[in-house]
Amino acid sequence: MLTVSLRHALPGFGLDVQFEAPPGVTVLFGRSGTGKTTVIQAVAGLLRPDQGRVALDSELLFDTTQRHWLPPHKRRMGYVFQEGRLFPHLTVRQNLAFGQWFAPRDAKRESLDRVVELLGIGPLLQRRPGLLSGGEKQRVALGRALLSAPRMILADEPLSALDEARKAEILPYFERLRDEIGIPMLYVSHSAAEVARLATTVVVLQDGKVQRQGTAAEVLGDTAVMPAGVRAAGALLEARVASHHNDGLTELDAGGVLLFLPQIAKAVGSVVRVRISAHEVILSRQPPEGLSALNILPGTIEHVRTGGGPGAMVSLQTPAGRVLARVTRRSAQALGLEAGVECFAVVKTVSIAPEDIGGGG
Amino acid sequence: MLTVSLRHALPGFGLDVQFEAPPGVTVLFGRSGTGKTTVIQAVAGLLRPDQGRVALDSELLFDTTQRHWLPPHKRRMGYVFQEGRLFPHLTVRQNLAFGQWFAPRDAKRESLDRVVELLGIGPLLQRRPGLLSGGEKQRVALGRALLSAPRMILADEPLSALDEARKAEILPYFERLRDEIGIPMLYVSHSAAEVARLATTVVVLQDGKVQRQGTAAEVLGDTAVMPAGVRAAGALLEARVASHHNDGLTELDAGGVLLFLPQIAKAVGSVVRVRISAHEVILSRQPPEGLSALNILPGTIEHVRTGGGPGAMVSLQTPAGRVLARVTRRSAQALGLEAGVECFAVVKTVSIAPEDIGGGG
Amino acid sequence: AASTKTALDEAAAAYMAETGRAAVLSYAGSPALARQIQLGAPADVFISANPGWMDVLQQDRLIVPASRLDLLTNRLVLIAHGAGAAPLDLETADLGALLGESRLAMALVDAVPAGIYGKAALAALGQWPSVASKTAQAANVRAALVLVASGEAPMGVVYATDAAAGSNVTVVAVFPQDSHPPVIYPAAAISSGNAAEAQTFLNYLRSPVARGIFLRHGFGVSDP
Amino acid sequence: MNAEAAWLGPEEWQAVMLSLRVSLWATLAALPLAVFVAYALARWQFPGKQLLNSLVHLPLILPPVVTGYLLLMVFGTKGPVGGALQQIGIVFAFRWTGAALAAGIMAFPLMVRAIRLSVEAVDPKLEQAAATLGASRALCFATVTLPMILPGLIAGTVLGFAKAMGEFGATITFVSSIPGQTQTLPSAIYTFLQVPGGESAALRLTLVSIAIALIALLLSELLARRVADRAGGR
Amino acid sequence: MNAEAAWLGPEEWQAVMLSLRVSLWATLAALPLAVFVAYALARWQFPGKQLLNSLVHLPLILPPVVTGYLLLMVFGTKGPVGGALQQIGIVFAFRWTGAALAAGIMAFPLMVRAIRLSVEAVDPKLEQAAATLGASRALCFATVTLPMILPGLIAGTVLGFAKAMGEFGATITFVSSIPGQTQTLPSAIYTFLQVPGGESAALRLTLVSIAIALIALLLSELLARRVADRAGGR
Ligand SMILES: Nc1ncnc2c1ncn2[C@@H]1O[C@H](COP(=O)(O)OP(=O)(O)OP(=O)(O)O)[C@@H](O)[C@H]1O
Ligand SMILES: Nc1ncnc2c1ncn2[C@@H]1O[C@H](COP(=O)(O)OP(=O)(O)OP(=O)(O)O)[C@@H](O)[C@H]1O
Ligand SMILES: [Mg+2]
Ligand SMILES: [Mg+2]
Repeated sequence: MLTVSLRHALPGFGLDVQFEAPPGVTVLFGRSGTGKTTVIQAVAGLLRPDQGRVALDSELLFDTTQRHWLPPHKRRMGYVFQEGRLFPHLTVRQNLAFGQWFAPRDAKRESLDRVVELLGIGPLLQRRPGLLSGGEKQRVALGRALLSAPRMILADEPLSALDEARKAEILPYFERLRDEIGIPMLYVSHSAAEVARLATTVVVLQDGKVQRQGTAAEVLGDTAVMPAGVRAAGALLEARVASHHNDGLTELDAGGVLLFLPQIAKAVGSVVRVRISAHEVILSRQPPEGLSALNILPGTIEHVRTGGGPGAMVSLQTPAGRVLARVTRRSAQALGLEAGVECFAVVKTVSIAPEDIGGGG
Repeated sequence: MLTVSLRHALPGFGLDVQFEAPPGVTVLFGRSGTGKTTVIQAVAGLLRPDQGRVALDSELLFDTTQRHWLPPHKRRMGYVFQEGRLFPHLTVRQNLAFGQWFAPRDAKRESLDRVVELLGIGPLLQRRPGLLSGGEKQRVALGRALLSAPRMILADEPLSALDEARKAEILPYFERLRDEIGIPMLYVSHSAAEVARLATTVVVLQDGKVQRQGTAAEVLGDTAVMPAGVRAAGALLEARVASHHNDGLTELDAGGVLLFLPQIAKAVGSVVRVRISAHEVILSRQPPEGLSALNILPGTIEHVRTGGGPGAMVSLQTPAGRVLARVTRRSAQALGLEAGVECFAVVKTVSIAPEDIGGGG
Repeated sequence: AASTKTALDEAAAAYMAETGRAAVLSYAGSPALARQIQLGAPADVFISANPGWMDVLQQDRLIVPASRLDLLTNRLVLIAHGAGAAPLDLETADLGALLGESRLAMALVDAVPAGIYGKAALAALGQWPSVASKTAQAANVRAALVLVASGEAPMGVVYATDAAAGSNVTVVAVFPQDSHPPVIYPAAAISSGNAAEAQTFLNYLRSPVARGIFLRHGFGVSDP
Repeated sequence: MNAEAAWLGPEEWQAVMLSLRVSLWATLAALPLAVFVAYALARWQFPGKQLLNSLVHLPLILPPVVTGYLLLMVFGTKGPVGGALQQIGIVFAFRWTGAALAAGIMAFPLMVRAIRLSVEAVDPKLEQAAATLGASRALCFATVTLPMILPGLIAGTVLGFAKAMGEFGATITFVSSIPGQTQTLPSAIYTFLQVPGGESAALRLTLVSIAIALIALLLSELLARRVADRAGGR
Repeated sequence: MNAEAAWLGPEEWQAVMLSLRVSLWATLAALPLAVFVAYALARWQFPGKQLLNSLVHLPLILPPVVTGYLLLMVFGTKGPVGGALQQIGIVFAFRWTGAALAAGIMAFPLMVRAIRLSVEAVDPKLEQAAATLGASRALCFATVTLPMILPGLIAGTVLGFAKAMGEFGATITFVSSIPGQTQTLPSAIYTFLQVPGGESAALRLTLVSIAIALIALLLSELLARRVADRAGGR
């Protein structure tokens, strides 16, 4: 576990954060300029904060009261920089190998070939970074960090320069890092989908302070804090893989409710989590029939929240867990949606995006 | 209109593209490393292609057969670089003003104050670029290009470093550039939402070649080419604002069909376009009742396409235009969906994301 | 002194041929050599173009006083640019007027022997007041010669040995010997050096063979 | 050093002021040319590039006395260039301007090298960005390249100035040593060192010379730091 | 130049070889120290930084003759340092090592300046990146900083070498001009210029000296271009 407590003043900007990052992925979420990179830099040892203490498990990285300071090269943090920072005088291959040169002999290592293949950078190995495209640079930077046998990954928006298809390919790799290798990560992201898929814990920063910290489910379900606004709100359900069907669908069991999703490459019995965006849920008072949507969750309305806008956020308790639905105020009135009312949540199978389905973290 | 015809060989990469960018926004779409930045650089005059010709309206920018070459500073292209390229020795304010120093006296200019406010960079004006966060840098770079009174904007993934909320704020600005100022744009993007909202024309690049070119509606509706995969597929409908309602909804008239959307800040009578993602459409054989979804479009199935996966893409001819719906093969069979069948498309009001609604381009 | 190089090299070669012993010669300006000796240079013999520096070493007891001798002498001449310049009478000519706007090339008049001697000679001849402000003072005689040879200065004061070999210059007058202190190149053995070796070499330099060599190069040799 | 010794005689003061004048002019006059040559060597490919490069380095390679002779041959009143310039009233021979020319030429390679290194360190991508914003080549240079090479420019200038202050061999050979005209500090120091007992005077002048150069050095460091601060913490 | 004139006498050859040896040793021995000092001046803040900086520049500021005398006083056999070193068998006075010392000291400021400019141009962010990848300070320097300052290193080395080849005033003052021991090319040229009729020999040696330095210059440019190519089109 990483415990972070920092206080640092920059001209025109003050940082004051405390949070704990339990094993798994902790996503730092927040608007541009709220101090995400600054926090990561302090953890990596590239910034010496005015006051604070950072510890990884039992090891103290620094503590200003004890005047303890571990220099960055002893911290073994795999830092993926927001701007790449590839070494211009080395080839891509040498950049990738750079961290390996200094890694302790006995550290667990990823194999170069595997990482190269995953990131699709095989054809670039002999090039110099100056000749790479934006996305190529970022992929190499990611590979370099992964190959340095780090004890922890610090990833500063690692995917933002990548196209959707590439993102979809790389995200599972981060999941595997989290689940199989069990390497802790501090991950900066703007994308609710990435948060939902990767985050064990979410720390929301605003103006240099922690605005909210909690599990991914808690934070994503809280419309008050989601900095990306209501569209990022949604529920996270845990489900077990029940069976795989011939027509390419996977059947999940979520607290007794059956859900159908596009094929998930997980063994029967394994636990996955599914993010259901609030704006993609349709509510119905009667069990709907003759619809192309395959997933119907019965439930009881916990509460209906309305704001100044045309929308209403309906929170529904279902056997699968809490589901959020964002509907118009008009519909909420027309259907008589209010606390205690029973109704059905309709979710299309294909509206659950692949990046919204992840292994349970 | 910009006409582009380029052929250029780089070690390990060959570019060979021809396309025309009619007035409005032409989005270059394609995976990482397919040559998008290379094309933009040639248009800007930063790369001298082996062969080719680029003309903006009646003015020839270069033509290798005529040995004509207009140097970059005479082209007046507002280039937003993928990596910022701010001048480190100038303050943010000086960076912003840089292009203004050299702009012709009589050029249409944006006001500094307006751009600063729009981009939310007021507090940064006295800073040096070295001290900005990643997103802040990109916003300043955007402002700098906008303020140089360009004849055309070349934007290389200008929004990818920005958070969702900031993106949502800046996108309308690009729309206004397109619609009100009428400045043509060549815009690189990975995001289908951005494409749908901004693009007049989409040019899809793959491995240095044009894979497909067409209007946004054509390309987004074509599942075969969308590089981001099926999730990016969707229909673009044109609609007129019919009325604004008290409860925050706007009523649109799309070929006689009424659509309800969250408030759109457009006058009654103006034309907007609405992107409806295929994966968010539910199909029903009977007119559905008792659902929270407000928009129901009747139509006739044109065709149903299935691939190897669990999904099927249903193309529906409605009075409002063609609507795409992505459903599971299982549902398609259960509901008996096939060409010629009449059915209803159900679309939630709130599932249409704000960035998917744009002024008609 | 560097200006004696050709002659001394020849003498050393003859010494080598005769005795089979090599003399290693290091040429530099007198002040540099004198200071090097003061600070422990491993030399046996010092030959200087400037008696003043020899006096300093003698005061510091760095040379063997008994071995000191005046090895060579030289004459001071007035040269002019060009091959066939007309001779000039130093007693009657008005050097200042002849120079006009141009300059008289000399070695540094307060620092380098040739300059010091030249200034004294011009003063004795009553010419100094009119040329004092028209001197171009070079770092050494050779540089002064170059200034005249190149035509940059129409006239200059140099040693006879330099003038003889200089192209594009003509000796237009020889300064009377009594108009300036004698131009003497003293030599002496260095006390910390090999005294016997030094004395042998010094003796050889006074031998008829060596004297012949020096005379051939235009130097005068003081009587033994 | 007692008070009397520290006091400089009028002729010595003259030498100090002259040296300052000569060095300042030499450096300032050489600077624009040095910037141009450094930029050309760093950024352009042209025939004769290596020749130019070699020519620039010559004064460093040659013994200063030889440089002085060459200057005399070329820029003397009888020389091809010097003769021509004399027609239009520019004379170097035996003038302080000649001393400045010699000092400038000796300082030139140092200035060019420092500036060239700085130019090479400027990312051409920034110049490209300026071009897309409408800056012509010359304006690009003035608004982006020049401000960014300031550290190298300062380093080159102070190196050049220091070299000019210390230059002696080429100067005395070219324009000899005329008090008030061409007798710079190093010439004066040399003169004192030629005569027995002149050491203390030489030391005095040496200290003055050191003081001047160190003040210039300190000023340049201060300036460079301000420039670096201006360019921000990267 | 006819064949006979081009031919160098044995003593002249000696001077050529000696100059090469002296300059090579001077440059190579000064290089590591120059890199260290340049790095320290570019990156660290420490008390006495300005003093060190001034000290480094001194040989540039002082007339070479003065530098030579100072060397003689400090490193001569009677000098404090020279005397101590003599105890352990290291002698500079009147040896070729002394000529190398003088040349090295004269070349030092030029080397430091060039290298320092290069160090200042290396983005510390890259060194930070190396640190997060596990490279200690020293390894960071060896794997990132050093390769990236190669252009400056080459420039500094060739400047230093050229200066060492041309150095004369300090050398002849410190170690005199002993054929085969301390008579370098510039000393030999100077001596020839002092004697009537020595001009043609001086010219010959000057040409040799120019040729050597220009070959070094060309090699360095080739090397620098290769290094730049390796670092790619940015
Ligand atoms: N050295 C500095 N001096 C002054 N202000 C600084 C400095 N470094 C960063 N800042 C400011 O601190 C704030 C936080 O910066 P930081 O880079 O941590 O933001 P961020 O959350 O990573 O933003 P983004 O998502 O845009 O990358 C920004 O407003 C930035 O301008
Ligand atoms: N100077 C060069 N030499 C060799 N290859 C180059 C050079 N410049 C670019 N490339 C290669 O050309 C291809 C296209 O590059 P480009 O920058 O245009 O891609 P892109 O479409 O902008 O990608 P991204 O979305 O990742 O920014 C890439 O594979 C890149 O590595
Ligand atoms: Mg950041
Ligand atoms: Mg690109």
